[in-house]
Amino acid sequence: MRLQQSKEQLLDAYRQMKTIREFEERLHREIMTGEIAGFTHLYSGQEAVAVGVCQHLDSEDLIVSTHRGHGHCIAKGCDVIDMMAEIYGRQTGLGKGKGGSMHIADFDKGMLGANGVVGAGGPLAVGAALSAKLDGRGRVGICFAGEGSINQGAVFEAMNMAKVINAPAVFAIEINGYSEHTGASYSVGGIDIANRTAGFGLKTVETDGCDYHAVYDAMAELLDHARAGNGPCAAVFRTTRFFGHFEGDPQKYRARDEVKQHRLERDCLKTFRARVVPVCGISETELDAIDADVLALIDAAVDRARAAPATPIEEMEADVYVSYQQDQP
Amino acid sequence: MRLQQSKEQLLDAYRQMKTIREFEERLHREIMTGEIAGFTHLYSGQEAVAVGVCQHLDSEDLIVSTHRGHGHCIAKGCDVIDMMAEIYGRQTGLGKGKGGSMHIADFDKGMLGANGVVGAGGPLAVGAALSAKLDGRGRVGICFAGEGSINQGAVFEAMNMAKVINAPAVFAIEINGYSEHTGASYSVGGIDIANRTAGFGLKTVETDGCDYHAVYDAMAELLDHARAGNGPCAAVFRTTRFFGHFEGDPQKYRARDEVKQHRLERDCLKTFRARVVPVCGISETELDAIDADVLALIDAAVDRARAAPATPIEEMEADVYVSYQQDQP
Amino acid sequence: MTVMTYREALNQVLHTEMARAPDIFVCGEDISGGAGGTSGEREASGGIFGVTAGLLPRFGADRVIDTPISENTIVGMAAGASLAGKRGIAEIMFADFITLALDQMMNQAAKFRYMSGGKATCPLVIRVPYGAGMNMGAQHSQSMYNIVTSVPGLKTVIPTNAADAKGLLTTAIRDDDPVVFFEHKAMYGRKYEVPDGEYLIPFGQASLLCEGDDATIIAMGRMVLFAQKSVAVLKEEGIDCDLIDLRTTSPMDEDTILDSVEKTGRVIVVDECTPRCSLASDIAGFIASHGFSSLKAPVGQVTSPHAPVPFARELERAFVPNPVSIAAAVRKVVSYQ
Amino acid sequence: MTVMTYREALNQVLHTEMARAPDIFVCGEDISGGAGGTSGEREASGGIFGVTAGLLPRFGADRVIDTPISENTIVGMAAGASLAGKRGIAEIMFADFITLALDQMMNQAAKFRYMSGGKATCPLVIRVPYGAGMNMGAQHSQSMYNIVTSVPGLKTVIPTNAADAKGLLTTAIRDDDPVVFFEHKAMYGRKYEVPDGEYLIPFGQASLLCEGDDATIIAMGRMVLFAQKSVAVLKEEGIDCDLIDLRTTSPMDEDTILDSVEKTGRVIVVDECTPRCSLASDIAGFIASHGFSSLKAPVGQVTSPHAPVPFARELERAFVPNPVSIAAAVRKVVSYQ
Ligand SMILES: Cc1ncc(C[n+]2csc(CCOP(=O)(O)OP(=O)(O)O)c2C)c(N)n1
Ligand SMILES: Cc1ncc(C[n+]2csc(CCOP(=O)(O)OP(=O)(O)O)c2C)c(N)n1
Ligand SMILES: [Mg+2]
Ligand SMILES: [Mg+2]
Repeated sequence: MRLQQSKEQLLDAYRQMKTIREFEERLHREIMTGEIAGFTHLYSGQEAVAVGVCQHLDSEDLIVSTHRGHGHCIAKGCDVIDMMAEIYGRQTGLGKGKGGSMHIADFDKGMLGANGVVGAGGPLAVGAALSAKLDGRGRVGICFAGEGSINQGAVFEAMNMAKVINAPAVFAIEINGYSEHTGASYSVGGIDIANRTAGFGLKTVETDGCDYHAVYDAMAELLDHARAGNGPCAAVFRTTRFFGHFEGDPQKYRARDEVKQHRLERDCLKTFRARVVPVCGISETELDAIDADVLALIDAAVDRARAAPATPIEEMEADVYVSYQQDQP
Repeated sequence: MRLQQSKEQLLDAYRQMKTIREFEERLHREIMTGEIAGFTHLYSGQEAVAVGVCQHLDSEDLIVSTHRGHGHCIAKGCDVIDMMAEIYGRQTGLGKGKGGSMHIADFDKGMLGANGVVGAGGPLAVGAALSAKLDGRGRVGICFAGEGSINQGAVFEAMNMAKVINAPAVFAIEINGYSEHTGASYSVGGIDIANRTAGFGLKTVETDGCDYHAVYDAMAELLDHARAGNGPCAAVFRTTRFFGHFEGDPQKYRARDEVKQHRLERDCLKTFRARVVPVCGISETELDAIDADVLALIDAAVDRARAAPATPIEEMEADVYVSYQQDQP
Repeated sequence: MTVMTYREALNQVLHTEMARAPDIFVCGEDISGGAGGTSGEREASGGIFGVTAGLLPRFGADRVIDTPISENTIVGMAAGASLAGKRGIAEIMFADFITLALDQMMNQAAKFRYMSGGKATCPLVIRVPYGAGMNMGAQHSQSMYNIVTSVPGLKTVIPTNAADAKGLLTTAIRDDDPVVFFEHKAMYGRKYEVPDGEYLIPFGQASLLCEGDDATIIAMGRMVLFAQKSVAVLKEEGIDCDLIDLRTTSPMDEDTILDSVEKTGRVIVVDECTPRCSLASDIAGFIASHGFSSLKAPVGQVTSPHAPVPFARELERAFVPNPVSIAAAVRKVVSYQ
Repeated sequence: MTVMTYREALNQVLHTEMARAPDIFVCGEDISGGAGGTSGEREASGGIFGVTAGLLPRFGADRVIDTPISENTIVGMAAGASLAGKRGIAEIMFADFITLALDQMMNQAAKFRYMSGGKATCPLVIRVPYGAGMNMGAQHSQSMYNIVTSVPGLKTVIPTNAADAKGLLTTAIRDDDPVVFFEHKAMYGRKYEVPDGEYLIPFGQASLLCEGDDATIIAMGRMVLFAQKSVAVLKEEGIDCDLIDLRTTSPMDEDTILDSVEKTGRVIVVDECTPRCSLASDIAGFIASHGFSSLKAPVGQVTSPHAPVPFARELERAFVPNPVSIAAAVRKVVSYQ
């Protein structure tokens, strides 16, 4: 079954995926200049997951992300300029440069945060789903999770908890083949992840995470289930990572041509183009125009980030608490 | 299939189960006198599990227990006199009274300890199994676990870890119907526990935990598998708890006659008697004689515990480290 | 004023606040009890210490959530919901088990606001019964508030009587930051006069329980009760003490401490934690750095020893600071020349 | 003597000790890397910081165990095996993640011996890369050793150069108690002279890195390197300092501290932790209680502020104590009248 989507929606999905791709490809180059500090984990290759999931959501729906969070942010509507500033550690960044790449959040957009602790998003997403449930307006909480995190106690507990309290939580699991330098087949004991999520009583589907339409359709089914109050679900997406685990990773664990081949055969942008042109009334030209827009946007984001001021040292100790002094209540 | 056991073995199994039963029934009465301090969780009703499992083990095999550990201790060969002294908090106790009921251990017997933290035994048991694996002598590590602990991240992680490292670990899960005041059906999201353990890739059997023979047979199969290096297993035992969660629990969550009925219909000692007399060449008289022995032993244990000295205050700070001063290496 | 137990005071606040604000929920193991049981009694325990009694029938299972045994997720779920517009009150059955939930407390809840440059709010309360004295052994008796106090982004509250329990829990629930609320297990049954009606105690305001010029005793939690006994004994000997009940250790009322030290010049800190990186050493260190010019004697630290909590009655009694050991420490400091 | 990096010194000890004692195993995430990868290269990383490089090909996958991402179970498994006759060396990739493993560290490994009345031994080492300075943000930069130091039953080791790394890690592995071994991430690449052959440094013995009569600086971990820089600057100003590198914070070398304080009367403690219940406050408190009679000035505490570690370069640099802030604190204490 392929769900019908409007031309506008398809163009929007393409724009999002392309934005993520160019954001990450540009970061990959910029990081080599040494201007960007810290640890950065790029999402290139996995765009169809973030976008296929988030196309179903509005800003009232809540997502919880991972250390590899840029794609989820963009797909959920975070401002690319503000994101880039955060990654550059500037005052204009989403977290005033206090968070950085691994901790980007935008509460107005229902993006509760990337997370440096693998698996920690599981319980948080159940909390988000609980909040949605208590409000009774059909909102959901989405937990993005890498397959490596499906070994972390917190994630198992979260799945169980979501089932026990019947929360509208959806675990969107991205199998990109690796957790850091270890292959997926090793770390989960050779066990099928969909089997496990089903073992926790979650309604589960598994599909190709490099295919936007497959992701979109799978999520449609699960979100219907969750929004209707029928309990938590899991979607297992097989995808691929075009860069190393973090920038600087020599990737010795990967076959020499793996990425090259995946870029050829499993590039979600190419697949998307091939599928929508021309059957959906979309032309290559229209998509090329989006590409140009996106490139200009990313250029602007980098320029703005570079030009933005650092957060003043005086603010280093601010923002720890809402209030901490004796004059509270 | 019913495995053949010698008369001696059956009599020994009966003695163990009876010892556990009388130990606990007596504690139940003694605790009301106020002489025993702290938190005590009794194992009455579950004897067939501890004994059916441990009949397959020798002191080289390792077990890790729970907060409800007396039965596991006795079945693994811990001295009843020393155990009672520990529960009374005396110097002659297995832990000099420093541990207490929830922390009894006897390393010479391969009993690595009861545990006050629900689920913490999971990782420890995998460690014990790893130690056995490294020695390569076919030993195993057993993790006793209540069904309530099968919600704890540590236990999920432990199952997965055991599978990944192919450790000879066996998870012996006792479904006694409750975790504290909450019924089993609620806390695991309505999901079958055997389904879950299988979802982690563990070879799993499920059987009646009130039937010594069923437990014994199930474990035989799993231990063959684990000892041969074929990886971790799980046994799921349906059993019952004759007392409250801890001593003092008013048990308002339980149907009025539940325990009474279980004592009538699901008493493993009665079932055992009915099965072995006279088909196994065992007479009621022989079993009665064991009963008398056991009662005398428990009397002695209580008398000795009462008479034993307290650990001197001067030793309060001893036993924290093997060595802590500057004069070490 | 109404006389009630520490437990009742806490329970009353939960009732009042949940009735007032529909965005509050509570969650924890057996906080109502009875789910899935065979008696059909859905509120079979009201929390193992009874603090959450009566909430389920009144507010329903959506807002009074019995959970599986999953400490990390209990806190994480409450934190996530609190980040998303609710106000979660999580119970961890024994303080010792925050070891299982520390990632969600320390790396998540405590840091959301900072990492988002001040945009997140996470109005979360984590209630934790703590402390020794009931022979529960090494894994059910620890104090743990030193660890929580050390964490920037968390607030740490330790009420020592039913009135403070009421005033501080109300403040904690209405506070917009994550608060960890320590309740000493041995205090639940103690009775006190409690102010009627709405009653809030600000954080960071110690209470000066009695005044004297000879020495300053600083304490928190159950240690305040023991210090009060020592103070009475010492008074008969002619030694008059300021007794400061910190009430919250983060924020900490530094002014009250320094004012008293300035007056007496002699200080004893009493803390149920084990000694290293304890509240006792924290406060002694604070005074060494900020009250040095007033000090006339070494700062006395009365803590538990550097050991796990022993099970046996005699040992546990000797383990925890007590009125006798506190009084002895005061005498020593007072007689220092 | 051979010149090598801090990382190489640690790696060498692991090789030497594993070759010596077949009961040793190591476990952790990606400690060899490459398992299940497509290149077939089974040792693809040798640990994210390279400390465990070369162990897998030499000692095999039974003893060099790449694990799933399960911190609590990594520590618990190592603890269980160590209780059962082995000697486990577990790696937690970042100190911040001991929050996930604290139950196994604090409630299990630390307490086995005591709870069994002295019968258990658990010769476990937990290696934890720690500290700020690499712009890794709030969840990958904490120091955490104050929490570990507070736990009775654990030992806490923080080497500050490659020679100490060698001597202390060897001692840690041969020690029969659970040891938590803190390695500052920013120090791995630094080179030092390292003694050849077997080399052990006893726990609880600080090293007095330089001597002076004007003030005592007490530091641990990377802060020692910064303090050394301050000392050089101060020397030119005519201020001579004792610099004490504690090396282990549990056990702690109290004698060396008190001897120095007796000599100088003026003390600064430098600690990368945030201030509350930190090592700085612990040591300041210790001196206030046990070295008071020697003290001529308030004890200076130089720590990170009470805030999470910020990401941005400028902010992080200002967050961590540095040679300038240390020197300023020393001057203040020295000029106190
Ligand atoms: C609790 C914790 N342990 C370890 C790490 C280090 N680490 C960061 S990402 C990662 C691998 C995660 O793999 P996966 O979940 O598959 O996500 P992916 O990186 O593939 O997106 C690890 C081990 C961490 N950040 N947090
Ligand atoms: C980590 C932790 N959380 C909570 C508790 C309190 N507690 C003690 S026993 C128990 C229930 C355990 O249930 P189950 O595993 O089924 O064992 P049973 O008591 O039935 O033998 C709970 C919640 C604990 N001891 N440890
Ligand atoms: Mg992955
Ligand atoms: Mg049970």
